[in-house]
Amino acid sequence: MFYRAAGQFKTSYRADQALFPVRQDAMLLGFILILAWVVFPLTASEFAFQTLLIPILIYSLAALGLNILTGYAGQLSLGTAAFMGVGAYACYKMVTLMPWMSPVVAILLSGVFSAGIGVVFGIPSLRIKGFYLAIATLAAQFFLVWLFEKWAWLYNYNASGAIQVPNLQSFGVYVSGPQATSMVQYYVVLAVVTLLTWVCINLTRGTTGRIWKATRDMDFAAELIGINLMKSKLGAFAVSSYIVGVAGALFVFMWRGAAEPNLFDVPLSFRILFIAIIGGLGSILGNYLGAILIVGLPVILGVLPEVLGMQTDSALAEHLNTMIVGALIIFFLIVEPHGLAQLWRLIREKLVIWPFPH
Amino acid sequence: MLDATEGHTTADGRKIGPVVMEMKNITLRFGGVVAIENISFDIREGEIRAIIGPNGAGKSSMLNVVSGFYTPQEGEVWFRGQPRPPMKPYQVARQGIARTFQNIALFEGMTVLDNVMTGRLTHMKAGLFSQALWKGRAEAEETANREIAERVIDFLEIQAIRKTPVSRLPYGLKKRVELARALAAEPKLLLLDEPMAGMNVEEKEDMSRFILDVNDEFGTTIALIEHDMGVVMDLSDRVVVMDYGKKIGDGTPDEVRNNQEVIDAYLGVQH
Amino acid sequence: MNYTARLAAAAMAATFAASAGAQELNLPNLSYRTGPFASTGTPVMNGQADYFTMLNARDGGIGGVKVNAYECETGYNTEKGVECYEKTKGDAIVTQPWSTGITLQVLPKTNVDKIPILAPGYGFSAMADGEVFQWAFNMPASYWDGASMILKALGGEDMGGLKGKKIAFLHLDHPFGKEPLPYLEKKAADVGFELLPIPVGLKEMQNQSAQWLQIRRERPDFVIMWGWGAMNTGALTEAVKTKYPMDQFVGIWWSGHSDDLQVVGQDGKGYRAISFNAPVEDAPVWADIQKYVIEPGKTESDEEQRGEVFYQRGLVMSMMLAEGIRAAQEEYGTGNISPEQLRWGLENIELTAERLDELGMTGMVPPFSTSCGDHTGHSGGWMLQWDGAKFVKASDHLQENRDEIAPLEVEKAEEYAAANAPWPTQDCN
Amino acid sequence: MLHDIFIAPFADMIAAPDFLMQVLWEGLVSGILYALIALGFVLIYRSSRIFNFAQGIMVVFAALTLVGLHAMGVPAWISVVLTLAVMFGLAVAIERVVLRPLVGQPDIILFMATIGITLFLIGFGEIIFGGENKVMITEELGIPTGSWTLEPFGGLLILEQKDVTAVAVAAMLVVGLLVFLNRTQMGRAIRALGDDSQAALSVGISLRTIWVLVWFIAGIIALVTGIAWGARAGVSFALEVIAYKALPVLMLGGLESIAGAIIGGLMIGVLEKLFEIYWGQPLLGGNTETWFAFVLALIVLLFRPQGLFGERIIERV
Repeated sequence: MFYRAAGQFKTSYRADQALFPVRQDAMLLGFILILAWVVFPLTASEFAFQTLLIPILIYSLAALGLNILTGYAGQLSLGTAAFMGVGAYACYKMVTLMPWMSPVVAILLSGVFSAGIGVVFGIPSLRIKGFYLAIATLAAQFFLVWLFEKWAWLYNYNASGAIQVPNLQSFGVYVSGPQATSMVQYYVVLAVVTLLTWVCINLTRGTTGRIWKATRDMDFAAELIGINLMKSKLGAFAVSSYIVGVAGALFVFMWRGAAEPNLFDVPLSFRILFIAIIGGLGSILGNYLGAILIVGLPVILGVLPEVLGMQTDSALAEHLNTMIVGALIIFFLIVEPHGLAQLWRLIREKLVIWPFPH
Repeated sequence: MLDATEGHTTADGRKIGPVVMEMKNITLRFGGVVAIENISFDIREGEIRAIIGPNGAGKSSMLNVVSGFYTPQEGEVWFRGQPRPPMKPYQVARQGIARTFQNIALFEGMTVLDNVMTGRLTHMKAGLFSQALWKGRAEAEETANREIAERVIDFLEIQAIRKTPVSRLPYGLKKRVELARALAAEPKLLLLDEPMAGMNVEEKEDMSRFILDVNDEFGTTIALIEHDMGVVMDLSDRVVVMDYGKKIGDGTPDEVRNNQEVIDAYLGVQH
Repeated sequence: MNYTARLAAAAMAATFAASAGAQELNLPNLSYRTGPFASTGTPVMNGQADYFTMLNARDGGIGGVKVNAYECETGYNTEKGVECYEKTKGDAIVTQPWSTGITLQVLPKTNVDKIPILAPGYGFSAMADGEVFQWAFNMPASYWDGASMILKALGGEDMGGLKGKKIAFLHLDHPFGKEPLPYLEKKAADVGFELLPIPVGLKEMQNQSAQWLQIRRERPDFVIMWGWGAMNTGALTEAVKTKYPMDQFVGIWWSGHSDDLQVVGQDGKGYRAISFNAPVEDAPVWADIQKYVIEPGKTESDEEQRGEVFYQRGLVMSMMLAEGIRAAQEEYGTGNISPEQLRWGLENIELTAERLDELGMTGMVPPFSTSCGDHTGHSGGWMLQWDGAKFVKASDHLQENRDEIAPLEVEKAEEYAAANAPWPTQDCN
Repeated sequence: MLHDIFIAPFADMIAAPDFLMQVLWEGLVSGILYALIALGFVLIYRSSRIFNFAQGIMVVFAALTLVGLHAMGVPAWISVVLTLAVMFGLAVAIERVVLRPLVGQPDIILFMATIGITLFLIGFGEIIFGGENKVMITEELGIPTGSWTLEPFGGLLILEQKDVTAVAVAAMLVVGLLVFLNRTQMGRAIRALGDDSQAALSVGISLRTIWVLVWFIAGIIALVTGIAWGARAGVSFALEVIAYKALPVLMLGGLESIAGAIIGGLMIGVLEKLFEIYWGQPLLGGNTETWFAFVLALIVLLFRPQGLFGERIIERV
């Protein structure tokens, strides 16, 4: 009833190509945007900002970047965290070498560096495929983390080997560092995420998106219909790594405040891969759903016993949490291997014909 | 070179032009196995040219050489009067050569419409920035090419399934969608690798009609591989016959039908 | 009432309970009883918890106010640590981050949130400078203190015995392991020994054969280890295998865990570790723990741990916090102190020999005191030695070379403050 | 610079041949363990197309079970038998709960499922066994713990007896496995499955039986690996990361080649140790073992996409 698409006719191809051919989708998105831009920031507690809102957005963005590469262009990568690291270190070097630079500009530029490194490590994709490529991306993962550790210039020869985000202002407001408030940081993250999501939607629904999907679905056929596989794959690596790099810069500058090299190690890569897969490969929406589940669930599981007034041992809760996340991953893969986005698509299909299913 | 520049008109009134593609002494080997041995033939503009032969004769390999998917060890491919330098398959496609595949090679994760739109890729030039913003050239191109794609969809009568994911389609329709994708490219030369493999009689008739219509209405040059002799003889203007990587016959369907070597090959007579 | 409603009611109750919990001293501990470092973390955390349980049972808390010492599990994971910090900071009067990585991350936040960090024996050595690091405390001794004590134990009072020697510094390739490097490098130049830093990657902790091949090739006169968790066992087994003389192998206090040494047993005899606490099996405090905590079954620890270095270290850590609370309560005349007041308390700990005696902890930690400008206290420590079955005190009280560490602390603290400007500081004079 | 890269390392090797032999030996021992883990991967991949990321945690789990049972007072060898029973139970459970419902899903989904298994086993294991480091019951199992000291070229070469035992046991395991795969009907079915599942089914053994069996064999391999590695450095969850080392072995040796896994494992074990000692430590600040194997495999694949032992693939359209 709410999702009736009947009566909404398109009179031009242009209208049919609009972002939301069904009016209700646009309304739903508007509602979510109001929630994200107005309601959440006004009502969220510090705890909610720091453990739910900001990390969910950043993880979604990282997963979006990975999804471009893996979900759209079909190149499995296990090195996401390392490219996040490249973004974070690039951002750190930029703001410390050029303190006049606005941190927001630095964050957006930092993706350029990760894109460059991404293309270099994407070159093997021209020759190897599938799991072999996935393992090859681990070479980037391990090598880059090692480099973050050994190349003291990257962390300004800091004795601890870690980077510490300085207090930086943009338009007279502290945007990064401990002086920045969570609300400001949230808005910066939200703005960047909104912008990049919109860009990704445009890219994936147009020519580039079709080139990537063709490469993913059947690479030789793609080449035989005129797609330059090298450009397609390396382009996907570049765009993906750009987004991942920006996510990495946000991760450290807008959220964590400090970073050690091993922060960008394999577990983070896997975490982002989980989000992308549980959310749904080849879907933009899925990244958000996946991040809400993977980031939000442990927080809720952690708070739940307390809310229920149960006295639990925090270590036991943590072990149970690990077990539950593991079991949930298997559960979701069995129930809906195409992820939460597909689940939503099915629900939506039902809603469109509700209450008159044939 | 015999009538390389002139053309003629067929009995049913179609115009056959000069030679567009010529294979000269092609030899292709995989390791020690010779897939194609010293084969030459030509394709004229506007004609339907068939390549036939028993299994393992090297027909698909020949098509792959034309597409640039395989690079022959010896011989040259001449296209539009010039020898073609070694090219990547996508460069060949951009010269206006489109094809379909023996085992359907559609993009299963995309809708029919998107699959057909991929056929238009060689005609789309918008930059990444314009695409990212969905403004200017990107948006205009999208609409213009959509119209062309829709015309192909109309022509092949697959309007009803345009937003269906390809993976949900039955075999026969998939073959048709694949043809649509190739046609959307508006190719100068269309290569069809067993377009009727695995089809029942009605589907074969439909497909034959489409092939003839394509040739007729757009004047597209077509080279096709087919197993079914009957279909080939009805459709094509000229036929190349291959066996064990060698050319054993070339000519009009009638000439080929009466060629003793061809008959032997098909009946399995020992030489 | 259906289930959802009940759940909501419970949630409400929990929220109120949290805000009404003002009658308790909330002392969260960002613990880790999981992950690769759990082996070394667990006994310390048992000790920490048991001490407060004992105070609650014996004295009804501190200054009449009940202590609510609870744990938030981090698994040594920085991300989880920050989550725990954010979750607990609302009503906490202190934060105990428990990993150098989490400390680094939480350190600047405490300036804004105005909550003292207590990082006993870990974190930044420069946190000793109370003028710069108003909110951070790392008593009773810092890593640089530890390094200094080790060098003195090896090279004599003036470290002269180290001249011309070669010292391998086997460390976790992590902020924790790199901490003492500035000091060691400085001393190498001053004294004239060769320093050979050998990093052990987090992933290589259990497979250190390459590092020990390097040690075999370089033949250092001493090996100093900054290890933690599974790295200690890895190093000790390799040392035994390489037949490296155990009496030339010395670790920091986190590398002196009995369980780690069990793996090599008798072969590890002679191995030493510096420590700011020493095991005293029959300390009077143990009787109280036994009576109020272990017998009623309010603990995860057991009788076996009584003489164990790490468990006792946990007791000492909680005792220091309790002393800070006590000092603040007396100063401000209230039982229910705020984080700011606790900060003052931690700056004014007076742990004299008499006080230790009252606490029943004589010999477990050297006497020390903190001040506005000195957030470490610099208690000094003892060498402990593995006798094949347990650690025993093997030296007199050692004291670091204050005069060479202090300027380094000031220098690094200023560097940190400059890099994190605007950084609020206090004036202690 | 060039001298440091191309001349000095080799000069070092020649100057101290006993040390070089020690380095090679250490590399060989690590290599054997990499090979064992890679072997577990290969078996499972061949029979079910699953890239089993859980092989690493299975090593930890098996070792923990063994040590845990012994700590409960069970005699050592009975603990081994019981651990094998547990690994068999695990294989059955994985087949029932995870694999059967996921049959026919894309590779990446199955791969993710094994990561799910990994997380589950980590949480489960920590609840049951606790996170602290444990001592492998080396002596109780009758594994000698001393060492032999040889003096080649007047130098010193230390061979740990437990390492020698590990090498010997690993070799026996590999031989036994090869005999099983080549000489028994069940084994042939497993091998056939790698090439053609129809052919395997026609032998008359159900796919499910084969899967349980293969995961069980992987469990046995995990136990052997766990004992061997645990004897060197104790048993804890930190062991899990050695599974990563098997991945470049698979790249070099190929996902389906048993011989590839063994030769690749030994090669990587030896080369990464040589590189670390003679180039990594003097020139790059050490710890190159974290990435060397991956970068090596990557470079090899760039020139031979099919790996060292794979056959050249001709693409067909």
